[in-house]
Amino acid sequence: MINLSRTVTEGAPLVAEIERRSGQRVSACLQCGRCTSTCVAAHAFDFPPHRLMHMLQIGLVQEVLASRTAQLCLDCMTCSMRCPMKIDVAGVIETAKAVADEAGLRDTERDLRLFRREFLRNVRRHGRLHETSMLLRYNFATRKLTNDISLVPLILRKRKVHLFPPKVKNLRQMRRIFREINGDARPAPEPETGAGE
Amino acid sequence: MRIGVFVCQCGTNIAATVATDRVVEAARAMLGVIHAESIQYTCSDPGQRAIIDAIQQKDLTRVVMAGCSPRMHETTFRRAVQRGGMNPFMLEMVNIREHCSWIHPDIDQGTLKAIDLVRKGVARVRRQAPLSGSTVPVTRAALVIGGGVAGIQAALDMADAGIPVTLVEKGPTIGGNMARLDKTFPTLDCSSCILTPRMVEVKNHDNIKLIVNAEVDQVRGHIGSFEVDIRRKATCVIEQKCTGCMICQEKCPSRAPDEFNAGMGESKAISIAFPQAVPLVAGLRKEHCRQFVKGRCGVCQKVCPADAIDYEQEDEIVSGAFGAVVVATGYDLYDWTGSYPTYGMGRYPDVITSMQYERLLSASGPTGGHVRRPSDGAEPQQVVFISCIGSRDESVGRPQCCSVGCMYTAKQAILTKEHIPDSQSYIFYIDIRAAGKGYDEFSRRAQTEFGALYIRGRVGKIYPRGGKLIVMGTDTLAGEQVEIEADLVVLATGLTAARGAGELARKLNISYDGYEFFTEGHPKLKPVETNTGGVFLAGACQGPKDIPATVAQASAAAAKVIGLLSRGELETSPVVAAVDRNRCVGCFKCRDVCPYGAVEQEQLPGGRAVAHVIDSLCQGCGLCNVACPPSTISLKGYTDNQLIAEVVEVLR
Amino acid sequence: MTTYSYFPGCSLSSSAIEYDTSFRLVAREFGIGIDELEDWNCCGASPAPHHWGGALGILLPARNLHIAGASHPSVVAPCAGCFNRLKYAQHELGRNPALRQLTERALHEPVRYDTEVINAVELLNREIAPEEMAARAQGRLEGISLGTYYGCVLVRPPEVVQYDDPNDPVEMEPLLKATGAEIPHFPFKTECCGSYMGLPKKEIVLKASQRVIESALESGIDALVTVCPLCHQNLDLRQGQINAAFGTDYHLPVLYLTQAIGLALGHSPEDLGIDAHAVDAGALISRIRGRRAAS
Amino acid sequence: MSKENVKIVGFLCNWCSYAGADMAGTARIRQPAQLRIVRLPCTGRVDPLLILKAFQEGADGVLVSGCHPGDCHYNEGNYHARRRLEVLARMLPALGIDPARFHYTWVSASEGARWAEVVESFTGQVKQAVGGGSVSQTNEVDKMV
Ligand SMILES: Cc1cc2nc3c(=O)[nH]c(=O)nc-3n(C[C@H](O)[C@H](O)[C@H](O)COP(=O)(O)OP(=O)(O)OC[C@H]3O[C@@H](n4cnc5c(N)ncnc54)[C@H](O)[C@@H]3O)c2cc1C
Ligand SMILES: Cc1cc2nc3c(=O)[nH]c(=O)nc-3n(C[C@H](O)[C@H](O)[C@H](O)COP(=O)(O)OP(=O)(O)OC[C@H]3O[C@@H](n4cnc5c(N)ncnc54)[C@H](O)[C@@H]3O)c2cc1C
Ligand code: SF4
Ligand code: SF4
Ligand code: SF4
Ligand code: SF4
Ligand code: SF4
Ligand code: SF4
Ligand code: SF4
Ligand code: SF4
Repeated sequence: MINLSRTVTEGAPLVAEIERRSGQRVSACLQCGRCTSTCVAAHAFDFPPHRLMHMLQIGLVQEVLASRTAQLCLDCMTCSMRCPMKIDVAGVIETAKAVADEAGLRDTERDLRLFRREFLRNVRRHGRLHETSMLLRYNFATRKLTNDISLVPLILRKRKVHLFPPKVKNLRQMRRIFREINGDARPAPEPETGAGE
Repeated sequence: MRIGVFVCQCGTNIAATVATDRVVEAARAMLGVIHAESIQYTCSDPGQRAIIDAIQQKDLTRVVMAGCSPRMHETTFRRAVQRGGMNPFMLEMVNIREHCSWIHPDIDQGTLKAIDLVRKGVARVRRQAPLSGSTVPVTRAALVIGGGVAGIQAALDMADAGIPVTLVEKGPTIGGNMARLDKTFPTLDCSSCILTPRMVEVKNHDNIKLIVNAEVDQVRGHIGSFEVDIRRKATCVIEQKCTGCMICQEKCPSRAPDEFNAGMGESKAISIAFPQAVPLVAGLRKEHCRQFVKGRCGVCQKVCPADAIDYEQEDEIVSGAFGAVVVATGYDLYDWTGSYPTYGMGRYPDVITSMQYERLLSASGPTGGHVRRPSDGAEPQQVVFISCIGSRDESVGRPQCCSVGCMYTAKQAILTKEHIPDSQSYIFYIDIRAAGKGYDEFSRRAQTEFGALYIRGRVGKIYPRGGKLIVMGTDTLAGEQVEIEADLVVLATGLTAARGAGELARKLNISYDGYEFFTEGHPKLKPVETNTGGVFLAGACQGPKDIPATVAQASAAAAKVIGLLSRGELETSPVVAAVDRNRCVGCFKCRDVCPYGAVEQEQLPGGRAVAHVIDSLCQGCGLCNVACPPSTISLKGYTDNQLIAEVVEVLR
Repeated sequence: MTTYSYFPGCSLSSSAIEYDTSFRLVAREFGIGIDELEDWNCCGASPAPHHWGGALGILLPARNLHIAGASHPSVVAPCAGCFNRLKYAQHELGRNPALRQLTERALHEPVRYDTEVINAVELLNREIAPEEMAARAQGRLEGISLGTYYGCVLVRPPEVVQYDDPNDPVEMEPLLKATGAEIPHFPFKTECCGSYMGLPKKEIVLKASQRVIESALESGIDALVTVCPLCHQNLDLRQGQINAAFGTDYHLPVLYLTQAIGLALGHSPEDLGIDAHAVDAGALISRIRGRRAAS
Repeated sequence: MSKENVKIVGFLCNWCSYAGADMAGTARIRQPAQLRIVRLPCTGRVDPLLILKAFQEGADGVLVSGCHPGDCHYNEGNYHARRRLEVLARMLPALGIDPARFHYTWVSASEGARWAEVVESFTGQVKQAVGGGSVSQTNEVDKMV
């Protein structure tokens, strides 16, 4: 049983944070479920998008941050385009992702985490993505050596790879980009409303 | 000058954020104020009594009442001071509620502002002169615009009370949308069975003049005496001659869309909307007729036994004088095809609107009452209903509830089961809105007795697959995505104001909301009035509503008109412009700007021409006052002196 | 001749090399100047925006914008994903001074971010008049039904990319219609293909892409047309996986827009890299050739 | 820099904007408290001289609001107003009045929320304008009124 008087109060600050950063109001959601109806990934989620919205409404924000949904959402924005309340559902989920990241809450979907890690490592190392080496490293990391291996001969046969990874010349600048962001692992700077040009 | 100031507390509505005692204290120090007090509920009987007592005991000559908006209670207090023996216009209302206590939570700020506003009111009332209006005769005749069930009901009620009524209908027949319905919730009686007798009554009533195929062209005048030009559009059929035999329709070679059947099926270029139409007269649509498009045909003229066809017929203007107008223009269905790409935007023939489905259910419809889906004429087994299309949907800019969709969808699900016993209906809904008497019971019966499956969720997409329509939705209660292989999808399309409602509103000078539904005088207390005296509202033109509510409002509007026209004459507003003849230089700039033609030229005995205001025409806008170079024409109650005094006082 | 900066992105230099080939070929055919960006880097595509609160997803494309700022007034990014990321960076840099500062700390100079960013469809529509296309295509694609598949990132979010109708995009149609091809109504043209989940969460991609293909076939479509290498990968490269997972037997060719146009201009599938696709387009090609031979 | 205790006079037509302000009140939408509203039948009754008078008397800002074009209760009153106020707005700099201190707009009876936004933003604008030190030189105005 959920003790609502507790969850609502305790969840409020984080929900407010998610609302502020995403610019959306979760209370506007009328639970029509249209977001879920349009979502291509919902079958892989633990909570479909409309449930996630409701969980925020009742303060179950920790559960949202730790959810598979917050990790697997593709940010395809189909839901946002169709929401009858014009809520940017994808934006809410994106923000939840970011908040979860900062709180170090994002390791339940291990494969996804490894995929991201390998992808970004690859980009950091070369400045560009070298898909084959990334696939191999990813498979090694996930210990699923055969994952998509069937595609490799296909890719090779179709002359779609460079044997030597392409590289950016100004790699120092690339490193600085990663360092700037990693260095102070703080959240993305917020847009200062009104402070455009 | 003996001014009394009354500061209303409105319970805590004002007192919570305005220190009324401090306002009273400040008022006592204002010039001319000899009495000030604070009252808990001034509009209540004891509250009004207190004002009257003070007037009489202290011999007040002017009153300032600080409380709610004058738009709320100005009339109440004008009457009160009149009962106290004062001229009603020697009252000034100061708005310290809507414009102060309710919007400023800080009591100091609120109190300071309230004092400023009272000072402004006192200064203004000091410069106020007693005003009285003149009287104008009332034309004892009413105009009803729109011949749906609302217009029919209002026309009959007024005609029964002995008032001559003119009913103007845009289409070729009266009956409106109700004439299209099959059966009606919550009792399932047949729509035409209850409506057509009333339509015939209209036709036969001695006090009703019915003009179809007509619209209001121009409106002049004001409450008590409107002059209206009505344009009757040419239909190429002489109404008096046509017997309604329908031979022309049968023989006409030109096909045309069937508007009565909501675009399902076909009609002819010359046709009668449906067999029970009133009046039962054919009409020709030139845009579909060969005679007009290709320049030759003439079949109908040849076959008509009554010699009723006249291709040369022209639009005709019928003018009339009326004391009051009832607007009953109803609604059109929201056009979903422009805004729901995910539902195919009208590309899939088996995704239809609720009104089209009414026609499929109706025995007088294009399929003779057999439910057949449009694509292949097959009888559907799996029928999906989707609520709230073009309603409660900000993404298409329409947040409001259609207020009838839930109910008619329940009805249509019941009728589906009656028509096709082995069918299964699914209703995707967000909430079931069934608030009327017997309504919830009705929609429950759709579930318990007729097996309709209610699925709480909104559909994301509809697309064709192998002769079926795949409806992708969510069952939010199960928390799962769901999919239905449907044979027919019916969209509970919302209601929009009738096409052209905004234009009509501008002609009548009444207001309308962002969706072109007309605005009532007050949402609770003046539900059938408009802001323009003498113009009343009935039915769905004021906002989506069902038949019982429509009929109730129509009778209420009729009662208002009957009350108004029972008076021989009306008192006009005394807030009109007046000219100081001695100072008028005769430039007539005032006449140039007056929107109502209320300024005329007056020849003084010495031969000098000056301006003169016709009180009964002047509406009190004050345009002339600003236009006049020597400020000679002045709007009573809003004189330059008064306005300057207000400005000076609030800036002190 | 207008010249554009060209941002190929990682995909067009590896797995989608045939998009690059065909893009350059079409540009050459119509005299569109293409000037590859000097020392560009990965736009961060899918995972970066979802990392560290999204800042990396701005900084990576920001570097490319910055580089582009030094050359031509417009930069074209044929990959829908890259286009989206560049637009995003532009949008965010424009309204967020703090992000601008962060970027400048990494770049060591004031960032240039106002270069116009356009996608492949936009470029072609701008540079090729439908009449010219029709004249050159001589109806080669007549009788072929093409499914315009836009996916999500090309048109969403609308306030950022500001391109076409996000729910019912149509911009690919004029040129394709001018080739003689038919563009039937395709209900899944903006449904997501499953995006970058191919490796980490394959089931999402297979299901999503299966529905796209199914609906395309239902709509009588002979080949899908896309401008997104990721969509292409999911729909073409993984079509075999889809067939295995769902027991289907789909053989639906998926072409890059520039390949479809190349075919219409009479180029061989080999020149256009169509032979590099997983799904064999042989049948489609012979139909196109058959028509030519017959007439 | 901005000045806090400004004084603003609002001229509102009875039918649309005054009713809109009522609606904002009924909806309890909080608003800055510096505005004092003068009710008129129509913005067409707003004499530009009255506005100058307000500035001369020390108003920091003047706001005029009426029915949307086309919706005037008197059909065309707001068109007359628009013409006159346009001319006035263009004259203000010559009179030494920062045009930011004057604003005219349209708010309908149903736009309570919008009314509150108008008050909020105009109050801010006026605070900014008079806070910036450009306090009016009313001499020119004195000559006119
Ligand atoms: C699918 C559907 C099913 C429904 N089922 C039910 C039901 O079962 N029970 C129930 O209680 N309610 C039902 N309703 C609601 C019902 O239709 C309305 O309550 C009712 O028709 C409103 O009547 P009205 O006279 O106000 O408007 P209308 O019926 O729309 O009549 C308005 C008339 O005014 C005319 N007009 C419009 N503009 C002008 C103009 N400018 N000049 C002159 N004439 C003009 C129109 O031509 C029309 O004849 C249903 C509605 C829908 C959409
Ligand atoms: C908690 C609550 C909150 C509400 N809030 C709202 C709201 O915010 N907005 C809104 O629009 N509506 C609201 N309503 C509904 C609103 O109260 C009713 O619509 C309205 O009061 C109905 O008015 P009435 O005159 O029909 O009946 P009543 O107010 O019940 O008046 C009937 C009168 O008749 C008298 N009476 C009864 N029997 C006899 C008899 N035999 N002989 C003589 N006199 C008799 C009674 O004493 C009474 O004075 C609310 C209702 C409730 C219960
Ligand atoms: S579509 Fe919008 S309103 Fe509906 S459940 Fe999803 S977020 Fe809520
Ligand atoms: S953005 Fe995420 S939640 Fe929304 S439809 Fe796409 S995958 Fe589903
Ligand atoms: S007069 Fe107005 S303010 Fe006073 S009690 Fe009545 S409603 Fe409230
Ligand atoms: S116009 Fe003539 S033919 Fe047609 S219905 Fe009337 S009388 Fe009959
Ligand atoms: S003229 Fe001919 S086409 Fe026209 S309405 Fe008459 S019969 Fe029909
Ligand atoms: S009445 Fe029902 S169908 Fe219509 S908008 Fe309201 S909830 Fe939706
Ligand atoms: S504008 Fe003034 S001076 Fe001129 S005619 Fe009218 S009242 Fe007389
Ligand atoms: S107040 Fe208005 S209606 Fe009356 S005379 Fe002057 S301009 Fe005409």
